[in-house]
Amino acid sequence: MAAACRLPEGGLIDRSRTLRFAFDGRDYAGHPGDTLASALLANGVGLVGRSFKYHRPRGVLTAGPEEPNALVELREGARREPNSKATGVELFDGLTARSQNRWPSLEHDVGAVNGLLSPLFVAGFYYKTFKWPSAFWEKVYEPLIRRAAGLGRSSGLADPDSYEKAFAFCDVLVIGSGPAGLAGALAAGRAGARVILCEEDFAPGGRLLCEEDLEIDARPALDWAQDALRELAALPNVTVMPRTAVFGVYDGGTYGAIEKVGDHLPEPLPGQPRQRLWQIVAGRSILAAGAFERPLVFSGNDRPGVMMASAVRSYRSRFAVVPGRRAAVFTNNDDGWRTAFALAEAGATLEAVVDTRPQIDAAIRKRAGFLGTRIVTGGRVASTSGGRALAEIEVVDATGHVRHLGCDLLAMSGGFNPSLGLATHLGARPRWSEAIAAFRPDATPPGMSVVGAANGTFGTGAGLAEGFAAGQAAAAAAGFEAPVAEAPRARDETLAVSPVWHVAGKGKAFVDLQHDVTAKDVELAHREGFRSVELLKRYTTLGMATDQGKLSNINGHARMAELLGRPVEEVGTTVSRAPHVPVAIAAFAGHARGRHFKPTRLTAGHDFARRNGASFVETGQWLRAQWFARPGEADWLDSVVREVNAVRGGVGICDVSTLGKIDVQGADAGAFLNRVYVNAFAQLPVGRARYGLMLREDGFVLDDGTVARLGPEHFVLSTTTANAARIMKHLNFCAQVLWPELDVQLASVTEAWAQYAVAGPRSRQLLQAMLGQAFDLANERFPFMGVAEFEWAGVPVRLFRISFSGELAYEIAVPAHFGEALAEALMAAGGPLGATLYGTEALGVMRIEKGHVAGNELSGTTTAADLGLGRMMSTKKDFVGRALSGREGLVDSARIRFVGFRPVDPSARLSGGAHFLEVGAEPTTANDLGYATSVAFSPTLGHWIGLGLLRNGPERIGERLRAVDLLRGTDVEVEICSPVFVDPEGVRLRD
Amino acid sequence: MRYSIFSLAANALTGHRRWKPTWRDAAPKAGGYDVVVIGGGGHGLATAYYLARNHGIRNVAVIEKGWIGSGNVGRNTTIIRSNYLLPGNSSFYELSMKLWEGLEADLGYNAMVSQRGVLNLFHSDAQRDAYVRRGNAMRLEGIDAELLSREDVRREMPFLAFDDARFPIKGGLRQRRGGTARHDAVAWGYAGAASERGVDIIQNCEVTGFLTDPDGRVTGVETTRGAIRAGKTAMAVAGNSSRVAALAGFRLPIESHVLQAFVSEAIKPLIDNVVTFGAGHFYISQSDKGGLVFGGDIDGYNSYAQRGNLPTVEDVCEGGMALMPAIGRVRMLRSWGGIMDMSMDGSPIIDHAPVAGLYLNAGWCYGGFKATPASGHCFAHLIATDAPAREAAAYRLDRFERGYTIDEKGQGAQANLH
Amino acid sequence: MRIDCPFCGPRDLREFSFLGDAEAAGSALADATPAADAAAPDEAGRVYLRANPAGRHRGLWYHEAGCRSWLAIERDTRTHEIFSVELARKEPA
Amino acid sequence: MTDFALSERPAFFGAVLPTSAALAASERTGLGIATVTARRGRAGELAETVRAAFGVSLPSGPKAVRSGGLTFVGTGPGTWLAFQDGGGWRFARDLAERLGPLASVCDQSSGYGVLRVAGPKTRATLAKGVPVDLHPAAFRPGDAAVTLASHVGIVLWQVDEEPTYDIAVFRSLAGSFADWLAASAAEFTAVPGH
Ligand SMILES: Cc1cc2nc3c(=O)[nH]c(=O)nc-3n(C[C@H](O)[C@H](O)[C@H](O)COP(=O)(O)OP(=O)(O)OC[C@H]3O[C@@H](n4cnc5c(N)ncnc54)[C@H](O)[C@@H]3O)c2cc1C
Ligand SMILES: NC(=O)c1ccc[n+]([C@@H]2O[C@H](COP(=O)([O-])OP(=O)(O)OC[C@H]3O[C@@H](n4cnc5c(N)ncnc54)[C@H](O)[C@@H]3O)[C@@H](O)[C@H]2O)c1
Ligand SMILES: Cc1cc2nc3c(=O)[nH]c(=O)nc-3n(C[C@H](O)[C@H](O)[C@H](O)COP(=O)(O)O)c2cc1C
Ligand SMILES: [Zn+2]
Repeated sequence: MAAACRLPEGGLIDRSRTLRFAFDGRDYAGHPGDTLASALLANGVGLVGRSFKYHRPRGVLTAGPEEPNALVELREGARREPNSKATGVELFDGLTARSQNRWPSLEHDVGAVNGLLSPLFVAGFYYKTFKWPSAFWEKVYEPLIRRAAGLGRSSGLADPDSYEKAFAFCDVLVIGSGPAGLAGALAAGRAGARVILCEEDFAPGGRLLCEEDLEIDARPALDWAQDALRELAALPNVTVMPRTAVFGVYDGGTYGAIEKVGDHLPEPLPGQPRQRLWQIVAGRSILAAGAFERPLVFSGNDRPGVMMASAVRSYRSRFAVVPGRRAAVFTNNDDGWRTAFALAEAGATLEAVVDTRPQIDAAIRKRAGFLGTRIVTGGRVASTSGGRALAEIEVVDATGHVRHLGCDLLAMSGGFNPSLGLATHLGARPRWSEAIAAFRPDATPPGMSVVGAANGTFGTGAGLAEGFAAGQAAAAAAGFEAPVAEAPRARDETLAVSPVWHVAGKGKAFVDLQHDVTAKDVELAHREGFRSVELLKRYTTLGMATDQGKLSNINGHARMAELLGRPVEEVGTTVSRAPHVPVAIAAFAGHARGRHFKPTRLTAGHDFARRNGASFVETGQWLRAQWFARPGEADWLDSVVREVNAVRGGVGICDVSTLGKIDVQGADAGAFLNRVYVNAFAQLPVGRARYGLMLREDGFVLDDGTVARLGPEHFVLSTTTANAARIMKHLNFCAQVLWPELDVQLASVTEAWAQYAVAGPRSRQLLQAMLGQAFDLANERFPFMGVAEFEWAGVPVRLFRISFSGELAYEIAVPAHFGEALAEALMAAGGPLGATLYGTEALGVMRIEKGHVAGNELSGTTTAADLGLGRMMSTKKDFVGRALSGREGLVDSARIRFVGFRPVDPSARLSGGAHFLEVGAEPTTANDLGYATSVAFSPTLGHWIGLGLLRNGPERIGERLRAVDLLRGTDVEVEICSPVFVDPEGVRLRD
Repeated sequence: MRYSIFSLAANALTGHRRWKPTWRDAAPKAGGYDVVVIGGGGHGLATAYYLARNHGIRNVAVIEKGWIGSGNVGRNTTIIRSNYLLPGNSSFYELSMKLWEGLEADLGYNAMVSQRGVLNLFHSDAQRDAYVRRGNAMRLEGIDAELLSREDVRREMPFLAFDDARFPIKGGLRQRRGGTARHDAVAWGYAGAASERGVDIIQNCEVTGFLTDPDGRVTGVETTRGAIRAGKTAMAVAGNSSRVAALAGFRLPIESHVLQAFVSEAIKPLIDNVVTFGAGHFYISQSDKGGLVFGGDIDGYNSYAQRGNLPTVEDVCEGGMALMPAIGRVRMLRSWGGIMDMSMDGSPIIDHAPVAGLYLNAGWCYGGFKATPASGHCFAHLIATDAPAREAAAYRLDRFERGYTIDEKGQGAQANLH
Repeated sequence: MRIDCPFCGPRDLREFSFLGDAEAAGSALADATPAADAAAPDEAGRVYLRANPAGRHRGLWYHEAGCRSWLAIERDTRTHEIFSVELARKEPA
Repeated sequence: MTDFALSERPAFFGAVLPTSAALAASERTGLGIATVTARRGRAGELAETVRAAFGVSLPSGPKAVRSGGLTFVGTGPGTWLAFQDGGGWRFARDLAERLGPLASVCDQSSGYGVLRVAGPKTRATLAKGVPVDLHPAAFRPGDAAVTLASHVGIVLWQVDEEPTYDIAVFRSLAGSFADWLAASAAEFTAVPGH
């Protein structure tokens, strides 16, 4: 049935090229310029989908993004896109599509049995039943409901295409390129303003592409549109963006838009994203998004073959398709008649024009007289019949006389709803207009004007004038004086709509076609008290389908108003929300997915570590070397044990560059540090470092680190890796907001320095060998907590004698560009000493052996006293957090406090996150004494050790408790001990 | 109760013309009430229900400024769970879980409680330790918790990003009894059951002030529909807590923040549990209708507008694509926002207000939907007996001043970090 | 949202982070040696009881991905309209 | 004294940078970079001294001013990033000496990698992650911004009308920035005909 419904000529399609496509496994042909819907209709395919609940057969209803019925699974494999609107899919060669929500086939869908059960499946039926037996809900009923619902299938595979984001700025954003939008863009563009014109469709022009009877400035409207587009293209200050839908309005003149860059191609071109998410910042905007035609609610209004009247014109004029041979029109306004005339001109047999209005305009009547068709005024279409395709309509005239007319196309028009969703995204509510029987925008987002059909101005001439004026005003607001010029002229079509919210008749009259919400469901909701339109929506799902009620809402809301006996104005309409058109989730992510989800920070020695066999671990955004596996090592624990032993017995080297480093200078730098740390720094001698602890304002520990004094007015402090940005922010707050009177300057120098820990009894030997005469490391010259700056090997060096491992240790820093070379130099100097690289895992083991607190203990809920650091809190000065650290709850003796523990059976393994219980106590919350924060196998001691927070912890040292991990099923008897397992006197690090 | 498959079938035969309103739409009674509950959200309605059911207090009104369920109960991502860490929380949320488990039978209304399991993923060893600690705390409280390995997770959800991930999945903590419930139906079910027991549900009635006696004791409310006297007045207004408290002349340790949520177009079943990403702000489940319901972090600035901005939308979807690249071509259908009562320690308050005669239920952050039954239960207990329910005993207002904050996340006194 | 940073000019929301009410965020650090036990009585109130009005509100923001200035921004919490943006740093005379 | 010098490895070493006619990026190596922050109450004297010593007026806003091989970029109130061609790490030390008690100076010669980016598609590429209006009507040579590129913090300033931009990126993030830049430019560099 090739091109069954395609007219022999006309339309905005390129007949010189043929595009092949497949629907439900059958091959068809279409042309460039077609949508999937127009190509299907051209091929005489009327049945394209099944509805959500009753699985009713459905065809193409509209020609635009409001389509509720013709939803397909587009493409195959990982590129499958469920719920694609055939009316919005631009045809390409090789396109494949499949109908959805049916089984086993579109023609024979078992789910249609739901339609038979529909007396039970009314709105909200599931709330009233399926309660018994209770286990049945999850096991039986819910899975059934879920499978029956749901429309199309996602591929379940990772999306193979790429996506981008982009930012754009303009003086004037014009949304929509119909006559009103084009006029707005021309006026603003000619004045010199920076204009962006976004058009959702692949072809700009709006309704002008679809109406053959329009003239603008005394020319065919399409010619005018093409000239306008040419002029806009030539203006350097104007950007026309086709295939770009504005989907959201956000604060401060920010708009979201989605550009379909490669969707009209079988696959995006190399380097091209599939879609691009635009954030557009506009001084002003002009909403010229047109209007959506409203269905009439009558029995059988969902049957394939029933279409929106203006869509029938679109197919005819733009796509040269007349989707029926014997047609009828059902309308309550003048616009429906334009479809009648267009159908007649296209050669279709017009069986009847049924107008609900008793009276129609004389000019129309006169012109209709020439059609020679049946004209029924004050009448209605009471029902349709015909199974999977329209065959007959039942027409009732003003006298109640019933007639059955055979036809395969019924064009219906219930009036027009301005597409004003975007005007309400910031909370403005639309206002009901009796004149057009629809909501019009009232207040709008700051800077937005609404023009043309979107503003309820349905006449082309008036829309052009509105658009033009808005364009000039918007340009003027941006400081561009528009040249004096007249708006383009056109005549205004009439509408004269007389609303009908529900046409009496037997059988299902659909309000929301996709969700199968019927007029009866609205009545039921009313009866059961779901009377606010928002409750109506939630109870019946009216307007919650993929079209978001663009066609259905007003019909449902107005019907509710009728039932309530109140004006529509009072009853109102539901809130519309972004995205105005559905947007692929991947588009919002853009580049930031997979490996690129978050940036990766690499230290200067990253490649060096990799070359040396490092495995890496994520620490915030950093990658850190976790351990360095060597051939023959069975698992990571082998490597870590070797690394720890190497440090404790010789010397190890570890990249510690990721710790935050903040440079603090100024006459008041010392005073400043005194206020942000619990302990004192003002008197710290130059050339010395000190461990410091910061509290939050609420008295809990914020972070720890070392502070080194490099000069009288110069300190550098370190933060934990994870907290670096937070501490910088906190210190900036202190400096700028709390104490602006202090002379203190802060700079993050984390990135500037590569820093390596050199730890172990041979660390001094190694460094001395490497540094030679550049620096003397003798203990008395450079003692524990010493700090020095000097130059060596052509670079400045910062040397700190600090130790996390508890061994004699140093940290050496050079400008990061030299970091890799430093690592190599360290290894070279350390070679003869057996120097070993170690990673964060060994570092962690050694800090546990040494009882140093780290991230697991600095959990944001511990106080200095909890961690055994209470004595650091100075009583000689005030500091951030001091006041609230004294609250009852923070000094309560029942708090859990820092201890060490070890298994009584040395072969037993400990488990992080285990809780402490008394021996013999029931595992209950009441008996919970605390938990293990950090555990490790200690190569130094030859058994597992742990750190924990325990109620009355320090007082329990020597007691035996159990560390119970109910998740892993372990229960280990442990002895509570000091958290310092190795060298508690601290002899090693001072040697 | 009155709803069953039989009543449904019988009504089907008569064209569903005999159904009565699910709840009575009442007007304020001139004589006033024993208890006026401000806020027709889940918590307010549940409170009224349990006042009537558990304490025999039936002369109760619930006052709602819009339509019932128009607040957060009608806009949350429906997750219910009791996988809390701290003792003050876990007993309370577990009470809630138990009430959920019996809710349908209790109310005679199918709120579609679906215990499909909640899975929290972790991505580092430290996170695993933290989840093990939490799971053990749950088990000590008698709450179910399981530790899943990376391979366990892969077996169940092969479409998560296991390869080329920025933060590889290392495993997860699962609560099988957690899941979802049909949010709106929770409000309707409580409303219906409360109304049936005599509670007046008054919609389109906004509290604009408080009536007080000369001692300053609250004796009722001033509303857009006139003054309403009350023996006791209780507020359960979630995101509007600070505003209503201001009417009574006090401040709360609460900031209002907008949280956005998202739903995709309906698709056939893909995700059969609730999953949260441990290395980004993203959580997701699939509604019975087929929509992927997901969310992430709050926008981060205080707000009373029920909408947010693009950066957060992007952040959430980035999390989604990092975890679940299979949803890339599924389209976001709708986004919305709710105003949350973010407390300064992330935990709620159920206590006497600083003003006599007024009772306070607030500070639910983004986690109060799951609390609905227990919140109503415990708040009703407090109102009826003037003593805190055992499970909610930690939710005192003076804990901030006294230093007994219940800070699950360890973020301290900054509302938008909880 | 767009925030007109006094230093950087109008910038996107994504560059900023919010701290809280501007009045409440201060620090009552004692200049002299504090009595070790005396928690300032209103300190908990200052830290926890933040102004949270529906309407005009002055909040503290940080231009984190920009000039790193702390800003005091007056904004309507119902509409997100911004009335003023200034550096939070007050240079003492 | 040791007689060898450590070898230097710049931030973008090994990164794959776009080098097409549409957009080309290359690293400016060997720069001396320093943060300069005015001491409290000394901003005026600082500006005087800088003018006298280097012949430039310190910008008070987000601008880049240049004199010979030296560029000062305003990055915040009272704060600048200074760049000196070929200055290396010694630049900050010398600058600190010149400015004495008027400013706090920190060496950042290794803290950033600086790319020079130019070509007709530069603006279109940067727009894919930089939320600042770079249109010639809004951003001109000498204008600067501390901002983002996707999720990476950058300091960006326009060098000439071509347009050429210099972009400073924290060293550890150079690889991620290069990934983003390459991905964003791919449309212009990978598609034949562009
Ligand atoms: C997007 C989002 C996702 C969430 N996801 C989850 C989740 O997955 N799981 C979870 O457990 N929680 C979640 N939450 C939180 C949860 O929804 C809330 O904590 C909970 O619903 C709050 O209690 P409520 O139901 O009583 O509140 P609401 O429903 O907000 O009830 C308060 C009511 O008070 C009314 N009111 C306010 N002021 C007045 C006045 N002056 N006079 C009269 N009436 C007034 C309001 O109109 C409102 O109806 C989420 C919240 C949001 C916004
Ligand atoms: N006689 C009537 O009653 C009647 C009724 C309705 C419309 N019309 C006719 O329709 C025309 C209306 O002109 P108009 O310019 O107001 O509208 P239009 O329908 O001609 O153009 C609107 C354009 O906006 C685009 N658009 C919509 N939403 C968008 C979004 N979010 N992002 C990007 N693009 C978007 C559409 O794709 C369309 O091209 C007139 O010719 C008018 O006569 C007549
Ligand atoms: C769990 C859940 C599922 C939802 N599913 C849908 C849906 O399928 N379709 C829809 O249009 N909206 C859906 N919504 C969103 C509502 O339409 C609505 O946006 C939300 O309740 C907030 O109300 P508001 O947008 O009117 O302010 C859902 C909301 C929730 C909480
Ligand atoms: Zn700034």
